[in-house]
Amino acid sequence: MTYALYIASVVGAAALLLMMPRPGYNPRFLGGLLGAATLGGLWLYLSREMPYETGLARSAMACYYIFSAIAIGSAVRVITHTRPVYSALWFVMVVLASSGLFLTLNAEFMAFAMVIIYGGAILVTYVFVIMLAAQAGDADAADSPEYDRVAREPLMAVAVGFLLLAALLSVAFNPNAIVPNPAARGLTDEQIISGDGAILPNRLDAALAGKLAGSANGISTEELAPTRQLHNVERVGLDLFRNHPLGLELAGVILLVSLVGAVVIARKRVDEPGDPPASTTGNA
Amino acid sequence: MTDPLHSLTLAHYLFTGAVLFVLGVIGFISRRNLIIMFLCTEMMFQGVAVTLVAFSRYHQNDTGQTFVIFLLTIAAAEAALALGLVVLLFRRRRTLDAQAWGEMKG
Amino acid sequence: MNPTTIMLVMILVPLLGGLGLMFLPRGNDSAVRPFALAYTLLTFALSLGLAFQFDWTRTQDLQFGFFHNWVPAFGLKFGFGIDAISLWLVLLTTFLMPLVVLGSFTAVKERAREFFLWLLVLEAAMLGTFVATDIFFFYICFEFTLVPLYFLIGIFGSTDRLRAARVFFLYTFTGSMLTFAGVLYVAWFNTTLDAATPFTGAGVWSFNIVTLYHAAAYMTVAQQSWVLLALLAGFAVKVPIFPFHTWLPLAHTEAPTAGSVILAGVLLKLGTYGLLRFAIPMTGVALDPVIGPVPGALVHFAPWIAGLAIIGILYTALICWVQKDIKKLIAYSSVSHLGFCVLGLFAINTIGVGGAVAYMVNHGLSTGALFLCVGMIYERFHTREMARMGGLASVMPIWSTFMIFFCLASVGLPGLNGFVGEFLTLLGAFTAGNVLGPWYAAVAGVGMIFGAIYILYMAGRVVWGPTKIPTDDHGDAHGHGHEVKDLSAREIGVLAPLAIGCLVLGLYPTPFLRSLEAPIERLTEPARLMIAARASNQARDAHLTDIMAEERALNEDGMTIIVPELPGLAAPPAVAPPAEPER
Amino acid sequence: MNLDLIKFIPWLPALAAVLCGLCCTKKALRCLAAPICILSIASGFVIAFLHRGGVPPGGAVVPFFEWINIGGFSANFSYFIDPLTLIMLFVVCGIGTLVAWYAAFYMKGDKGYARFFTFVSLFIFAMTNLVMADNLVLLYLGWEGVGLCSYLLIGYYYNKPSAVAAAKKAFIVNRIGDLGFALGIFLVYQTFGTVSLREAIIAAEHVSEPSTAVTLIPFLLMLGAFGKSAQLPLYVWLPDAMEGPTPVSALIHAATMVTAGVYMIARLLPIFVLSPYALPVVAVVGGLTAVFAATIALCQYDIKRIYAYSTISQLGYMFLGVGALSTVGGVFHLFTHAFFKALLFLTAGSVMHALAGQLDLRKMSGLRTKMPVTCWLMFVGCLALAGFPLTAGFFSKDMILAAVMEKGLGEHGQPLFLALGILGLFTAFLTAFYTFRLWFRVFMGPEQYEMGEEHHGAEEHGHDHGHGEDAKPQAASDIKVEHHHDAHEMPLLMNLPLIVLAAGAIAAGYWAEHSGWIESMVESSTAAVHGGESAHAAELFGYHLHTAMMVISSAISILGIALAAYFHWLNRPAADAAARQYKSIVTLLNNKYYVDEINDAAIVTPLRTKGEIFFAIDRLIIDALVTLVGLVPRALGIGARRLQTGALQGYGLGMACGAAVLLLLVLFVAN
Repeated sequence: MTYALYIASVVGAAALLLMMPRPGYNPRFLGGLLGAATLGGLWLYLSREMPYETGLARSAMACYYIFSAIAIGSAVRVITHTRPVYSALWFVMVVLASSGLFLTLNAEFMAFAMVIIYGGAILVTYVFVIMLAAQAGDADAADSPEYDRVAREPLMAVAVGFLLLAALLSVAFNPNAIVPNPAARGLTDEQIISGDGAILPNRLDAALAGKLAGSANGISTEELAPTRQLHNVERVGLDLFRNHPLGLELAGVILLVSLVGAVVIARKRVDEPGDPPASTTGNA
Repeated sequence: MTDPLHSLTLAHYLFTGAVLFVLGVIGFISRRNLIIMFLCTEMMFQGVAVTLVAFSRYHQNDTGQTFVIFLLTIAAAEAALALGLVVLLFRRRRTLDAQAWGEMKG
Repeated sequence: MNPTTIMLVMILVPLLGGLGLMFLPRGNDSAVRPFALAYTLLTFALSLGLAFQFDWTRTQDLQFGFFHNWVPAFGLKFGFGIDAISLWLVLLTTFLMPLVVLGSFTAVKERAREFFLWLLVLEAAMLGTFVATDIFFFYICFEFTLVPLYFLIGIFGSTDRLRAARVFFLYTFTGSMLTFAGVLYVAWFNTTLDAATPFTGAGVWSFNIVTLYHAAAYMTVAQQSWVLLALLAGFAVKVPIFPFHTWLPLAHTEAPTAGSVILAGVLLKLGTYGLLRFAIPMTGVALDPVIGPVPGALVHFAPWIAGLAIIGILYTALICWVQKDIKKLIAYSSVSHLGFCVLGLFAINTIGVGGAVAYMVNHGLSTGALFLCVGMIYERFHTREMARMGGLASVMPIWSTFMIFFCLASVGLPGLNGFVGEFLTLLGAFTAGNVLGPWYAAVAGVGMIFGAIYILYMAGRVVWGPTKIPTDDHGDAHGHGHEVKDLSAREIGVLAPLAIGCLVLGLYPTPFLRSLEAPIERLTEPARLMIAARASNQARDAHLTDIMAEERALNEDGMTIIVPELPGLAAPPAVAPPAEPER
Repeated sequence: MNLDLIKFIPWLPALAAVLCGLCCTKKALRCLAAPICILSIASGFVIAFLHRGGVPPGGAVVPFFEWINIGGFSANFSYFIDPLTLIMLFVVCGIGTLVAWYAAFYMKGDKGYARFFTFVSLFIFAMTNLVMADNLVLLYLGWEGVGLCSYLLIGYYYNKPSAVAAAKKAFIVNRIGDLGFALGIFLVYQTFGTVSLREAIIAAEHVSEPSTAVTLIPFLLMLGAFGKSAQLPLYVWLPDAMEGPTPVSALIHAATMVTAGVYMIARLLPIFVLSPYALPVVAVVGGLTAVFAATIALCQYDIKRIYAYSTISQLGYMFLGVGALSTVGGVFHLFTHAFFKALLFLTAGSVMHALAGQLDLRKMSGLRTKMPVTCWLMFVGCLALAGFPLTAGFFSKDMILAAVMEKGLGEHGQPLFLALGILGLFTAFLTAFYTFRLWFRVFMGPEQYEMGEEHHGAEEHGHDHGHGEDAKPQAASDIKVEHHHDAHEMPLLMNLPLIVLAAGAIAAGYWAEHSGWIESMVESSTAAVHGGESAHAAELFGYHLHTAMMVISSAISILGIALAAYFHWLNRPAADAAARQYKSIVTLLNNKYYVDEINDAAIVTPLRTKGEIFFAIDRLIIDALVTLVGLVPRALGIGARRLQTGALQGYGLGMACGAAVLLLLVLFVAN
């Protein structure tokens, strides 16, 4: 089976290589087709022996495949598009699709946080900067600049990237590799695949919660009263404040520092070649 | 049923995360626009975030999701600083080409 | 107060005090000085308290032990504890520091805040080195001493300071990286031992000194040789042993007075202390898979290292003689003097090692004082060239008295401290049968003569002779515009305690030496036992050779069989009376 | 008599040294230094004198406090008292008191007045430690301590380069000897397991078959003795040591310190006899030194140098005596020599004082009218030194020569000792000649003299500092000095110690020998010679050897004196003519056989060159090697910098590649 992964990696690499921006003829469409076929083929091959026992599981799987395909496809466009603005917009698609994936994992909070922070805040900043650069730069140029149109060493990049991918996938799909065997955790397969067809049950059942929380996280069983059904947001909040207060504080500090840093960088006047010398009297 | 490929398992999400990450890497290496390069790092973050959430689900705790929050923090901080720097660099050379900056050459 | 607490506070006072200096109101650097002095004095008081609480009846034990887990997975601990050797070196450090601070009051005019900060941090690191009972912690402190001194030399030194600081740092650091490798190797070797090996900590990660002493005894001689070489790589550079000494004159010449004093007074002793604390007990005895315990690498290497030490003694003493820079002369003399110390250490007997420890303390006092004296001259004349000054006895009689006094202490005049160490190291080497021997002492003893030559040469140039006041670069005589001032009360206050220390340790060192006996005997015990065993083996072998020679002579003698007169044949023994069953 | 008082003998001068040192700091206190010093030394003498009869046979140990104790090695400040120690204490403290008394006047007005007495007190401290030491290490302390004081006092006029050089030379040459001494101590400790004098001596007396190590001990110790007592080849420092103030020359470089070697050999005689060759070597060296130094003394012009060479020569006698197993003779000569040589130096000091530092024999003559007391005091000293019959020197020298001759002519007559005896007689002749050459030159003949160029001692420092003369121009004050200081007799108080010494120089010998005091003292100490005198006393020319030797040496000394009188008093042109005739010999002797020059060329310069070479090696080879090692990382870095393209993506590529490879490694290698 790992051979399938390797073959898919190689073919996918070829597909991506075709799609990379380069001067002259661009077989982008061909590459896209090949890539989609590879992805589809791989999934088909992988799911060929998959048991579909419940409809719910099937729908969840469908969601996974759809969001995953969107995410991967958009990601490819992000790195192959010659216009930065479009790249940024495709990246929004990636964020949205991965939020969908989060939903299938019952991580609602993460999903929304992702959309709001990434899609809403960060990406807008990117677009601003892209606009700023495009405006300040050669706004009159008809086409995007050369450095956007020509990739740098695409072959090498793709080769290394897919080598890494092959390695990562070998790890991910190798039960003996780094990922611990679920059985080793004392969980039965029934517990692993249960409920609504995702990898784990929707709500923590009280016994399991008590067991896991008491052993791993230090949350006492009493606090997770069996009658109290915790929502994802609550659980993340609890985890964040109970187990990672220092990390939280540090994150705050980092944000503060970056805020200050951004301010400092922004008010820094830079020697520009064309500027009159008088303007360089700032603290450049 | 020890082979994780036989069901919708962790491995599926790891696959997606790995692909996103690797595409980010490829983009970072091969694109020459500084902004796109940073975008690609954000994409790597996306891959990592997917992986983390999947592990969080798999391990039955919320630490993975909590880490995604930290990851978001880093991403935000990075975006703020990196984009500021990019603007600064752009002002200097009037180009976003990463190859225009080679002062660290040994 | 609990002595362990005293010990910890003693280390923390200079560290936190130094950092606290940064919070004093800016712009008024002179306020920093009394604070720095107060911290060092407090540290000295604490160390005295420690000495007071120390149990002098069991000086060999690492007393006031304190352990705090640091990285339990690798057995890393903050381990503290002192025996008499550590205690004396701690006292030396804390005694020197206030004097150094006091001596630097006027020498450092700019960035005084940083200067005293680094001095205090350096003191904390040195104290940490001496009290550490965990090799890892020792190593961290050992290396950390480089950082403050790097800045002291690099910022406050003279003209070529940056190069000196760089060379000093890189040279000593490179050496000690190898030492670190050796330490790690021993610790790793310990983990490979069977857990049933009869000593605490066998088979797991531990950096406890005593555990590793035991562990190293299970190595073969070849393994131990590598360990010893690795340890030597760091410590020999630090001491420094010839030919690893070239960084020292450079660092000394460029360092500010305070840096030189500490470098000569304490930091060099880290090397000899390391040799004594690690190399000697660890590599004294090795395990041969067939024979069992055999003499360790130390016993095999000792003559060679002692040989290097002797070369260093004579070679650098002759170099001293041709120096033009007074500070460089004293720097080279340090190399020569430390040669005696190493010679004593590798004599591996109580007298020699005791002499070496005495030498460490005594050299710290007398050479430190000499550097202070030179610093006072430099402060006045801004030159250290001997050719440009002379006959200072007429214009600075008090200074000259001190200078001559410390020169004599350094030369090893009996009655002053230098003699005790020099005499005992030489005596130790002389009587160290099977390791060193009379020839080592005889050749090293020539260093005594050379020592007198170069020190008196210096004294003759600078203190005696026709009076000559150096002129500065603009040709103005320093003595013309303003009178050359003899020592101020503050400067006398710096030198007088050192002089008293020299005199006391010279006339009544017995308590000091007696307290060293037990720890030294403990540290050298494996090596001494093995040397004694080797001696008896050699005697046995010699005896066997004699017997063989006799037998050969007998065989060549024509096979005449001499029938011995057996007493039993002549008179049969009386029949023993039958045992009577007594009931 | 309570022996506890004994331990204060060294420590009172030590206290005095501290007090005098404090006196240095205040000008007003300076005058106190001399009384303190004299008092401390005199009280030492009194204590020693009180114990003259109270010393138990075999000596007694007076412990004071611990010094160096570690690992079975023990050397303490404890004192060993036996008759030999007492003799030495009488000499040291007695002569010390007299010289300090003299110096109190001689040094008056000197800027370093208090400093001088500090050093003198310190010297007495060290010297008494030396003679009272219970163990070899304490003896070594005294040994080096007197060397130090000698260094400090020779370099007393520290602005004079020659004084500084002489001081340095003295210390270093002594150190060479001291190394041998130290090694000897080590060997004693190794063989006998103790450094205690008494235990080592007892152990040595019980050695039946001396091993090589044991027979080596005396030779090592001997080196120390040769250095300290200025014997061949380590004598070179003593003539130069005359740069110090004259009282110092009298006390340290004539009467006490330089005799330490003789004392040491006498004290350790049982160890020295362990080797059959040790004492003969001592005797040979002593005999050769005696004649060697005497020849040099013949052609010197500097009064103090003549006395210095004569001291070396007389020390040679003492070694000859000790070497011939006549410790009585050696110590006896030590005892009498202390009187007359101190006297000679001090009278020379008076002459020098009177003539403003003039020391050149050629520039003074006929001073007897100007300084009658000094003249006749020196005459007494010269008689004793020349061995004129019935003076102190006559008896002691005679005892030595008789002992040597007895070994040469006695039952198992050794030709070596016969030769040495003849050498000794020849030296006696030379001694008489050069001694009276000096005296006749200085005090007899027409009265004419030149005042000294450099103003030694009081004068020089007097107008350099203090006394309100600072402001006056140099030339004016020189004129004033010339005017004031015509040759003159010394005040009575200053001459008082000289008179005492003169009395000793005449009477001490006769008294000590004929009362049997010296013999009984030495024979009841560790220096006693066991094995008994030979039954048949040797004979010479049909007379009892002793009687014969007395006659011969009397004749020789009178001959020497007469010859000197002829050449240097009655017919000086004849002397000049003789000198011209044997010009090469005179030049050779005047230049002291060029020994200093040879030493410089053979030892000092090569060593210094070696130092230069080593320094060059240090910088150019060893340091360069280190730098070279430092260049290796740099070279590697130059190679590795090509990898640093400066392109961000290149690094990204490398990182991704590295991550992939690592993962694959984990995957395939770890599994």
